[in-house]
Amino acid sequence: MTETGGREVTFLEAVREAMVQEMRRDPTVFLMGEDIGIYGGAFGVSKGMLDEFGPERVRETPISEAGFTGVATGAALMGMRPIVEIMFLDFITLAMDALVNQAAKMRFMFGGNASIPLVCRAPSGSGTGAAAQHSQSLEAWFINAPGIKVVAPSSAYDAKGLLTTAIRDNNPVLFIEHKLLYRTKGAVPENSYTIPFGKAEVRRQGKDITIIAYSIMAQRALEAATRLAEEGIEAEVVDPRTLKPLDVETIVGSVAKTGRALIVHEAPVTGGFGGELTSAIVESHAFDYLDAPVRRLGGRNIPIPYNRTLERASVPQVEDIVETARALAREGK
Amino acid sequence: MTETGGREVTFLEAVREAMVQEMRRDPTVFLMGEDIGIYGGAFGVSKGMLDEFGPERVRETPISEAGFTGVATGAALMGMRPIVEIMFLDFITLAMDALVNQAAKMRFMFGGNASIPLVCRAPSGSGTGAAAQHSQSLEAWFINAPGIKVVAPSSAYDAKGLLTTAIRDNNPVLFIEHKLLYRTKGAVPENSYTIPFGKAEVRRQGKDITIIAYSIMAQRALEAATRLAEEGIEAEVVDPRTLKPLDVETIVGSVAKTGRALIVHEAPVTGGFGGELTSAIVESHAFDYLDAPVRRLGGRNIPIPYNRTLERASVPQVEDIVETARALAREGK
Amino acid sequence: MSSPDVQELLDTNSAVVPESLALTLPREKLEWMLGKMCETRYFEEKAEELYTRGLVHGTMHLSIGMEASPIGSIAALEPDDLIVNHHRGHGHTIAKGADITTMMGEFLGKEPGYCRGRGGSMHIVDIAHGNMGATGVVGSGIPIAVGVALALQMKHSAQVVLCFFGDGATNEGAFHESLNLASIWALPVVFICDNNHYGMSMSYRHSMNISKISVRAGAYGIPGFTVDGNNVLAVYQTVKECVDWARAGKGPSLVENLTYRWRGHSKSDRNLYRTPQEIQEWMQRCPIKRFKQLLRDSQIMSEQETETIDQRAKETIDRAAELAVQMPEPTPENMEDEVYAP
Amino acid sequence: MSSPDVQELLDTNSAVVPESLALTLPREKLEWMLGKMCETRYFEEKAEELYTRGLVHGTMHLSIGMEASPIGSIAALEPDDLIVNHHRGHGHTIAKGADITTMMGEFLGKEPGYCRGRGGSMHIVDIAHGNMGATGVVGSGIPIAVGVALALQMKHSAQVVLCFFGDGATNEGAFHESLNLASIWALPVVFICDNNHYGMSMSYRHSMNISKISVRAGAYGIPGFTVDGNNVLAVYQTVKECVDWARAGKGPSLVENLTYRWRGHSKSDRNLYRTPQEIQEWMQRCPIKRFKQLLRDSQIMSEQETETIDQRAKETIDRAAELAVQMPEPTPENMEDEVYAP
Ligand SMILES: Cc1ncc(C[n+]2csc(CCOP(=O)(O)OP(=O)(O)O)c2C)c(N)n1
Ligand SMILES: Cc1ncc(C[n+]2csc(CCOP(=O)(O)OP(=O)(O)O)c2C)c(N)n1
Ligand SMILES: [Mg+2]
Ligand SMILES: [Mg+2]
Repeated sequence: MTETGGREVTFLEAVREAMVQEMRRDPTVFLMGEDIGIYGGAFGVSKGMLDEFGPERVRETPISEAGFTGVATGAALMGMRPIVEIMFLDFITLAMDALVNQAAKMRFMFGGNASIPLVCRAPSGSGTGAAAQHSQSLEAWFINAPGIKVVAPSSAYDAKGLLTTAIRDNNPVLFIEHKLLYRTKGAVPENSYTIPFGKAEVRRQGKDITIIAYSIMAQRALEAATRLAEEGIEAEVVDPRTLKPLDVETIVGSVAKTGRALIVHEAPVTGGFGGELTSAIVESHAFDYLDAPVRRLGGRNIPIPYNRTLERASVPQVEDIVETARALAREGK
Repeated sequence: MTETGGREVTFLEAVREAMVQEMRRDPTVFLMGEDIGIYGGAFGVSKGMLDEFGPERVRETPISEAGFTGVATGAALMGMRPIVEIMFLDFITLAMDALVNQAAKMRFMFGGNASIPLVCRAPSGSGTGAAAQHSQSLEAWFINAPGIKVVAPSSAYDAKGLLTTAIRDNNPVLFIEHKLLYRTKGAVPENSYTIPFGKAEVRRQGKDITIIAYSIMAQRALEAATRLAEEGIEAEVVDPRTLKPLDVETIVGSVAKTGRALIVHEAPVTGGFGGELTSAIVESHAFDYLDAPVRRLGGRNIPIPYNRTLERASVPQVEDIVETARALAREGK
Repeated sequence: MSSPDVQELLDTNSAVVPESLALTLPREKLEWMLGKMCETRYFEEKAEELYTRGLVHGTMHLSIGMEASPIGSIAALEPDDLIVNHHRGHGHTIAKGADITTMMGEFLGKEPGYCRGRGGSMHIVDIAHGNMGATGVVGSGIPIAVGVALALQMKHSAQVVLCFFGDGATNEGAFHESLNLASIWALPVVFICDNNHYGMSMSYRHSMNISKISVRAGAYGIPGFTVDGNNVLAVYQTVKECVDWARAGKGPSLVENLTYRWRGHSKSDRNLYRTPQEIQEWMQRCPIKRFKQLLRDSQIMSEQETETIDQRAKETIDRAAELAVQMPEPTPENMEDEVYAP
Repeated sequence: MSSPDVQELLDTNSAVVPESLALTLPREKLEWMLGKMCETRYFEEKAEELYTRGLVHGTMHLSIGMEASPIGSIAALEPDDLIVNHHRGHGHTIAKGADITTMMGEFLGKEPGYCRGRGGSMHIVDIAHGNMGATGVVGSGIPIAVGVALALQMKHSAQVVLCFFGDGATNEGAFHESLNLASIWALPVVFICDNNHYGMSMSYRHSMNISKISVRAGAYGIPGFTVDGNNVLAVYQTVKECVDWARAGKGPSLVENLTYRWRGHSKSDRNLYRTPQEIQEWMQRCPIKRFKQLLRDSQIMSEQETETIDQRAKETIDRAAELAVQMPEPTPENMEDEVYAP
């Protein structure tokens, strides 16, 4: 981990910093999306960028997600490095053809005669009272779509380093930013740095159980681990950081050590990324060390409701992680 | 199983028969899609239906997948029962908002004040030399989208019964038809019948290993089981038929009996439905009976290539299933 | 029916519609229009207040200053006609007959609200009154409205559906595909663009290279109109013509109501993309004030009469808010059972 | 630049362009046009033959009868200009300079083919000659072409991109969103609709409620033209004007080339949606025959000269097919390594 000199910034600022530094460094990098200019984007991520880079490179678009994601694909095909902001991950439903059928497939389908260095940034998740169509966690779709990488950072530090890597990557990358992380702070070096894809981070060491969690759930898992420690349960928290490529080795290594695995994500549990993680564990040598079944704690299988209480009850909270982990840690003992 | 009186029809005819019989029975049922009229649809599924039902109920659309899927949603909201044909499942990328953000969520989001009886039929899969954008198996996306059911029949008999059920269901249903199944024949009663959702079919009994496979892979698994039997390995083949709702009980019961589970699907293995099936098994009591890890055999993590040899090598074939099952059956013995 | 040559309606700041139209309409209709506009205004001011008091979890989209567009449009409907609404849809919901307390309850996420607190401000549905619901995905309501119209046509119904959306929504593919489908099938739908000049922050003058959105009708061979959307009678008259056209089986049409939102797009808006002058100018064109003035000028109502309607609207809203605040919250058990219809 | 009032170009079956245009063009250009049209025709006849012989796995979309549209359009480009192609794109690929053997190899799924056998007929790419590839998803190439144009503009390039698609594609949302984006940014792209009168089986007269697709340009404030797409010089002239317009920084435009495909949509087509007479009538308007006739009538070439070009094209194709059939097949090892760029 790079020296930060005690400097703390928010996740949101870290995302912006990665974009700004890459845009200074490489004239082919530019940002495209709705209301990213003077408005600064729906969440303020690009605030101030218009002033520095002008409307050519902080390019506001009409409300046309399919169109501008396709445009970004075409620009990337020409060697530009567009970053596309989809205002809410939910609206990526409008750009699935552009991302999955075009951007992700072009290299292979064209026999290697193309590369598409495209980053698609999108705020995900619930917790802001925006209801069913503005609160989804759709990462699982892209795991099953070869040709696109998927990144879901949980800290400001990772956000900056992984986004820098994403922008320099020569392939389409979906970069998922949980809305509730935007205001969280963390130590972040001012200088530019990269974090390699496919390297999980063990956020906390433990011997009793492995909790695998990404994006905001990595933070909640850490809080849960602190509480569990008070009860004498030492949880190891592994944050894969990039879901594709996935650092199977670190995950499996941890599970082989603890013998127990709890997977946590916000997306509905059924059909979520948890199944892939379960398979990765079960198909590995860690299977022989399992003292209890691999467990998933995911969002409930419902659209996200508007009411605050219902919304909170729809996705894993710290107390849910504590409870599930506790039960799993005791299972079979 | 209903008496068929020896009558055999193709999968394609079975699909058509279900539509025709439901349209005769219920005037609110109608079919909508591209070139479904005089052309009979890209694969000929609706051949002849225009003559019987006229252009109102066999409603041809311009090339506007997002638009007409949204239109179907609105019509369903009004109590109609539209069947939408997406010419290739790959183009459902254009209708993800309509299906996932609108149709699937309306009932919940509107507090129960709506129901959307909509069937979306789509031909899936590779094997026709149509390359990366006309050969996908995208079912996994919809598993993680609460509010929409997913059906993937493997036989003519199931196709007719499940489609009839789908049309009468009061919710959005994605009905996946593998292109290579269209010409396969099977015993199918002439009269209308339904097959309940959420009931797997044990296609072959066996004691050594459970192979879970759906759509075309259920057929290939059966062929593989025949070959395995020649080697003395008795494979039980379970076809879930509906992926959501999923008959966990039958699957888990079989695995608890055989102690070994092989999951086969055509979609790329990473992020496919196999992970969900693995989790369902591992989270159940069958975990305690597992003599070997749960294995997945899926498509390779690549877009489908054009060349015939490459295409064939991209997704599980009978010999791949035989090989993987054989190895798994021996593992840990 | 052909598009009138409307020249910069807004600069004239006057009704293109002869004031005499007011004289031909039943008094109750005019009272209804004024009442619903006032209710909408007060509803939204109350919504803001509740938001500021921390009683609302989530975002909201206010249409203060835009009331003439939804209310003038819906005034042109018969009671059993339908609407499909969008995210900035309080006025539409009210005009279509919503019970204000139930609506306020939904806004507050309460169990007795229109969506049992599951939907919130962006998704209010009121099937009993012909409000077929709203989507928060810009443009996505348009095909749904076309589907509603298709069902009406297939059922040989005489009903018509109004489909509401903003200027920004007309840049979505859904707009294009939907208008095309409605046109080739001659469906009974009127497309109404509440053109408030901006998407979230992008002026429609930058988001498209045409000065009137109504010209887009030409791409589908349907009539298109641009109307002074702050003149409730002008809106009423044009939409009425289009509704009649649709009811007669002649197919869809597109009406662009030029208007303006006084407030920010939503609560996160710092209004940096427009000038205080511009907002001021538009506040001068307040659709409610203008309508009251017209009613007085044409001596249909006295000031006291308009103010009585206004006051009654305020009381309706105040009472609704009081009741709604006390409504019970929903509880999270068994939500899985609500996802699928039996 | 403004849309000419083209009246049912096709009924006249004559060039709107003065034949004298032919006289002003360099002879090599005319030879090139005729040669490329003949190569396209023979390529597709050969493709059909190979298909019938069972050498092709998969589908194919033939443009026999439509050759003037791609070739006339691409004739208007400078060599380093670009194209984005669609599923019915053999003529475009050939006109943009593809090596026919490599192209035939791809059609046959061979390792030395343009996509190493991974893409096939629908996805031929030839970056070296400025063919940026093709998509098989109808309409999806349009935003990609706009992105290519955006890159050109941002790089201050003088290049222009032609974006090809069919009549059916103009009903997709992608068409709408893309033309709007290209227009507001004044990008150097010319949108060219190969209007062959049908999608797969749906006549464009049923898939939209307008008689000319070029009127859709009006929704984006850009020029639109309808051209006799079986007259290679008419196509050339109009597209040239549009290319110049784009190169001058004036932005996009839309050209609709009215033409017709003689063959079915693809191999599964039984041609039930159109009459044999209609097909016959269009075969009378063969763009190659017409161009040969014009060249002879205006005494630019003798019959022997046009037939020499024709014969040379045939030989090129025959030779290419012979070589391509013998090319090695790809092997399936390590395909995973091809998915991501290093
Ligand atoms: C598909 C989609 N893209 C972006 C958004 C975010 N968003 C919500 S409202 C809005 C502006 C919509 O503009 P307009 O259609 O003019 O309606 P208005 O808000 O002005 O009433 C945007 C960009 C969204 N909800 N859906
Ligand atoms: C999005 C999408 N929908 C449907 C199809 C199937 N399809 C392939 S070509 C075609 C017709 C396209 O018509 P048009 O755009 O006029 O081009 P043409 O084939 O006539 O050249 C259709 C429906 C497709 N490939 N992509
Ligand atoms: Mg607006
Ligand atoms: Mg066509």
